[in-house]
Amino acid sequence: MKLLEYMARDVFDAYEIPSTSGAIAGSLDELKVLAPDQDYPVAIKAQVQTGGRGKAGGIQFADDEQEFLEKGRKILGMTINGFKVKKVFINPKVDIDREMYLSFTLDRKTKLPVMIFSPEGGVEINEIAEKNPEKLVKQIIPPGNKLDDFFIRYAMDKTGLEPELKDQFMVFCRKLYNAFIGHDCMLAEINPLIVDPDGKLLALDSKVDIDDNALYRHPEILPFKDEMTSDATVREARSFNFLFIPIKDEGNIAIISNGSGMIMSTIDLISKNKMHVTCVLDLGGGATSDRVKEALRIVASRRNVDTIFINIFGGITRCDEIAGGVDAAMGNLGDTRLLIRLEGTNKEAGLSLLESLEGNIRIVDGLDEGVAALGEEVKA
Amino acid sequence: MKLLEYMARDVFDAYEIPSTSGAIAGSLDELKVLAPDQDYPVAIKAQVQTGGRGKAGGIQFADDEQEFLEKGRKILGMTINGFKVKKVFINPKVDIDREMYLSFTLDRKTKLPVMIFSPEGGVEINEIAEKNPEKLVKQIIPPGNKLDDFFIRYAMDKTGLEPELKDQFMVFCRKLYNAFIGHDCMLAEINPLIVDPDGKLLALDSKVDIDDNALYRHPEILPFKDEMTSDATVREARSFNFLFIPIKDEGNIAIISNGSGMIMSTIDLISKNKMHVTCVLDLGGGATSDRVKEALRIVASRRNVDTIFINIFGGITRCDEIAGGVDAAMGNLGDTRLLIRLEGTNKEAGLSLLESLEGNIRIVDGLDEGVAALGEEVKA
Amino acid sequence: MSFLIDRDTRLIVQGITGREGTFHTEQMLAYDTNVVAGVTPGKGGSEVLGVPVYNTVLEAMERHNANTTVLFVPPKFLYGAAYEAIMSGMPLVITIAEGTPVHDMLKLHHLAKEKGVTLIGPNSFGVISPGKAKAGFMAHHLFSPGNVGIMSRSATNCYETVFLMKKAGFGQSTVIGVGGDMIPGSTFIDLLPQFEADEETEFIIMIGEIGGSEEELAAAYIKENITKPVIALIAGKNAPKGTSMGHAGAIVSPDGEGSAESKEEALTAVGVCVAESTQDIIRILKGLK
Amino acid sequence: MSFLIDRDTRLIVQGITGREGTFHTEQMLAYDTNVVAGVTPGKGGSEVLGVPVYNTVLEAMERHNANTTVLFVPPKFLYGAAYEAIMSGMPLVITIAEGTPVHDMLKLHHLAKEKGVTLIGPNSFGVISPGKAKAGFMAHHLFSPGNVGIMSRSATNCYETVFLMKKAGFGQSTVIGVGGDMIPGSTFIDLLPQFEADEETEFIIMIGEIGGSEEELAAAYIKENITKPVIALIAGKNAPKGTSMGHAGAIVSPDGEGSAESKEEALTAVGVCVAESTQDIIRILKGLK
Repeated sequence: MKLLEYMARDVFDAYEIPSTSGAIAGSLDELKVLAPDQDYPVAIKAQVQTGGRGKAGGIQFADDEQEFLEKGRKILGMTINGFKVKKVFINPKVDIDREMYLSFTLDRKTKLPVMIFSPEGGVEINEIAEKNPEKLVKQIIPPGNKLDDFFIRYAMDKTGLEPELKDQFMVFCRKLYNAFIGHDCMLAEINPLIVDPDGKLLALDSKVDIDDNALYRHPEILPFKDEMTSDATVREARSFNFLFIPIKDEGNIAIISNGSGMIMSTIDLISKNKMHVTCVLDLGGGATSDRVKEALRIVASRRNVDTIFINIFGGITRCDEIAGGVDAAMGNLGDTRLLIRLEGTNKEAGLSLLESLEGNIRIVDGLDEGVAALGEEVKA
Repeated sequence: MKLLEYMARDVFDAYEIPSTSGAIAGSLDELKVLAPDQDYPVAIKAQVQTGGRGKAGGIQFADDEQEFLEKGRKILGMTINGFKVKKVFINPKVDIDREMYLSFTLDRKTKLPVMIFSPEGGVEINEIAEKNPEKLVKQIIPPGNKLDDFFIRYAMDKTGLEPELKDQFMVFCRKLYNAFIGHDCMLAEINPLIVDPDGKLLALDSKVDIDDNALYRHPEILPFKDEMTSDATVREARSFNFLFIPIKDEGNIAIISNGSGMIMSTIDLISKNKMHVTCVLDLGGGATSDRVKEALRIVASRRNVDTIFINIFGGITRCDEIAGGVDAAMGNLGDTRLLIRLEGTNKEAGLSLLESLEGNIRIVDGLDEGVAALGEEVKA
Repeated sequence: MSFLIDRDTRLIVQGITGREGTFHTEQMLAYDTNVVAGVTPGKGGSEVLGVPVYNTVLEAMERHNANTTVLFVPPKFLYGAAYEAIMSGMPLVITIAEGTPVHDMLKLHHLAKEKGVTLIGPNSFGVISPGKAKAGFMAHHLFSPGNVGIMSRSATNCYETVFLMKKAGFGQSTVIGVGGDMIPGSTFIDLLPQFEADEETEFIIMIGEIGGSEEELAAAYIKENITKPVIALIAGKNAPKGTSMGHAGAIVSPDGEGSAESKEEALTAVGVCVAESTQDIIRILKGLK
Repeated sequence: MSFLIDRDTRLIVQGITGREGTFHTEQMLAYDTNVVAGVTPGKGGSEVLGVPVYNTVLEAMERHNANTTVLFVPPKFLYGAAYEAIMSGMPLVITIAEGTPVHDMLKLHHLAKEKGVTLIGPNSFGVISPGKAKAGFMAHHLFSPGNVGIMSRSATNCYETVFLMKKAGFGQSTVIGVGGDMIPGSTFIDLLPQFEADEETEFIIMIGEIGGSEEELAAAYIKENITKPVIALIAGKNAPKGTSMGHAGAIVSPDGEGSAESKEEALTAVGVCVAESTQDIIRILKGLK
């Protein structure tokens, strides 16, 4: 779960990572309340789960109340990379002597945390890597409860960090690592990590991505999970414990299946046959007919969907429960076309129920056969 | 360094290990000051660095002031296994429902800590092992910062500890392990670990042996090092950074050498030739003539010593410095016989100085030759 | 003799007293797996389906000479249970739970390696040696004995494959659910040497998917060390970038790392037969035979 | 080629800026050892005897492709310096200091094993391959090239032995100071396989002493795995029980564990030639030749 900057800032605060303090506003009214108390100039920053907000005009500065309200309102009306700006974060404008980059993330190849540091930051890390590779250090960190000092010393020496910044940076690094480990982060990034005119290090922007599976360990963040999910269908599916994934806007086919691997294989096979999947829903294991009914309703109501391919390879999931769910849902699916493949536990019972149903429904035996039939239906 | 019980108790207190509280007295006057304030009955316990004080009468109980002073004085006059009792530890007498045994020590074979537990304690651990092996568990603990609960659970189940004691024991165990690790212990033992009539666990006796090399990490204990060394020669040698080791009372030969292995080999060779070494002194590396002079003085003044075998294989140590030390000491050695073998750095300079000296001194070339000469001298 | 589990496996079930643990213990017993004990802290002394339960892995190992453990515990207890098994010296630890925190697996992956323990899963159906023993929750009736070794990041793709294999008359030697997580206990390269050495395995099927670089690492390893024919399937060729496809590990990073193209290219380059679909695996198998 | 250090050793010296570090670096350079860098945190950027100094082992390794480190640091800094070397991936770590806390070595011993690092010492003179390279403080003029491998818990007994060997015309392939501590980084059984495999070593001398059970473990290993003749010396046969003889590890416990008798018995039983003294080692060597 990617946190918004102001939420990431709360995490940083918990680890005493120095950063600017700020206020949050979600409406013009809230801006008006805040306006008189600001110590101008201030920065107004769009809170969106995407990069590049600076270039898109999502960060602006205000010298007085009037400018504050004007620009604040403007940013609150923006959509950046498809994400609507619902909140702005208001920070004192900080003088910057220079910008650096620091992050901890996970290296999948070694299965270890990696520290990435460059004394030249402010731009995307890829840009630094291209322009100034000698100013970039990626250091793999063995698993443990603390970041050993020598890794930090190495990173500082390697990139030629000024001696007068070393002590401060050492502390900064340890704290960010503590946040990375302590808050189950997939990414904890500070960019830019600035040096102010007094030589003080400060986190000016903070990106934190927390492992969804570990959110239970961070109850203060858990409630934001739905707020951070912009797609309403995903939210609704989640409330039933389904995983809904939008695939492509151009497609008209939806897949309902019971397992991630099977879903990917099904998309691959359909795509290979030059058709387009627009979305998929994973039932997980052991879905009951009630839940299958809800899954069908959710998928059928999704924009663009005119065909649903139900591909079930039942282990824990029982084919008769699937069929029961289809039966219960049939009345409310409009003219949505159903293509159903059942295999595994209680296949026969499921099939005989399905065969008794009337409507826009076709039963197929086997995955390859299902995709072939899908081709006929879609082209028909 | 083996701590006295009351010092071990201070270590336990630092880890919040439940035990009885007590006072210390080192003289009849101190006993008199304490007597009126005691909550009788009390236990008076001899503080000595040796086991078996109970059997020797070193633990007695007093029901009133008079008995307290009588028995206290008596114990303060005791010598137990050669250790003079200089202090007594006064504790409230505790009612005992049963006695258990718990310790952490080091297993040299696996190079890991080992937890030893028996729900039947109060006697020496060897006795438990013999009589009730099924009631004794020795569990190797991997290195780490905490003792994992499952090791404790295993020990409890294995020995059939009563369920009602389990929670308390778990906490007790963790604390003793923390003390073992945190205080660099070679041994941390509670015997008996008692259950009182209220079902409460209490450390009634505490044995703690701290790694000499780690004493610098425990500055509160360091000052007791000399007090805990009963042999005055050892203390004096230590003040010069020499290691003095008493070997046998019956011998008359002392060895001065520069290294532990060489000293052991020399003792072995002398013993094999049916002579007896009474004590040894290890100069360490790089001794100067001043220090050699002191070493000779210390060893010559030791009881029983009539012959000193100086066996030097010089690497960092220079033979001329050794010879210089002998020269300086010669006047004060009385009729002590000196046998000197020099090898290594500056051998020639050392030998030529030695050859110029007069007195009870013989120069030999080689270790075997030295021991042969020693035989001649001693028998002569 | 199969190399991970077999008739001489002496299995313990951690979490045996839970609903899932009990249900699948029954299934494993029905498959003639030698389940010697269960472990649930606090439930020591009880019995489940006639299997004795202990408070600790140490006691279960000591009393029953157990050599394998399977963990039916919720993801939030997986770390503790696997940690206990590894530190107790259990040589093979099979984990099932879906939804284990990444940082927990990060620690366990390296701990197991350091202690010389084989850790399988999580987010896996377990391990099965068809006709001999199973440790996990896989639909065992789909599997049949044979000479094909399978390791799979996906349960459903593996089911589909063994289902089609059965129809076509192929069976399996050992099937391992590597699991769909970002950091599995054992990856393809950890298991390839054992399939290569296994006398019962003549062909190796590797069911991979997008995300990470395990397939690329496997390709490099296969080139140098594997003589048996390898067939690979990479699922997720048409998944959108930057979106997890359900398996926590099945995600192509926004910069393209972990893409199906990269994996298929690496595998093809070292002579692995890359299948386009589960059905295609069967076609290739028939060709090799 | 010698198996621990040799002409292709690229050595770094941790603590090179200290008095001992500088002195012995000079000695090692004089012995033509390839000292490529030094490490002292906070002294990075300086030079000692023309050898560049860095703040971290990582940087020294990266810049100079170093493959061995020797630590001339006081015992209270040994843990930190060895920990850094091991975690930085240095394959061979040689420690010297006398007086290292036991609990520090307890952690390092296992850490090194888990990370696949060879840790030698502490309380050791280091390692020397006579005529090729030395890493440590041993009086190198006593040693001479030859076909006898030595590992020793004692520096002085080793000096005496090589001194007598030289007189008798014997030289050494590799000499390792195992060290006199209670918990060494590497014990006899950790090093025996390497002496057995080493082409330059024809005879093995093991200089042990009272305390612990390394000699007994070595005996068991020798019985199964070692084909080369082994000569052993156990010092401390007449040391009093319960008293440390100077080396922290040289202590027979009050119940008799670690006695010379037990060790000599175990070694004799597996065909090791047990010498009565350093001079006796030479006698046995002559007999074997």
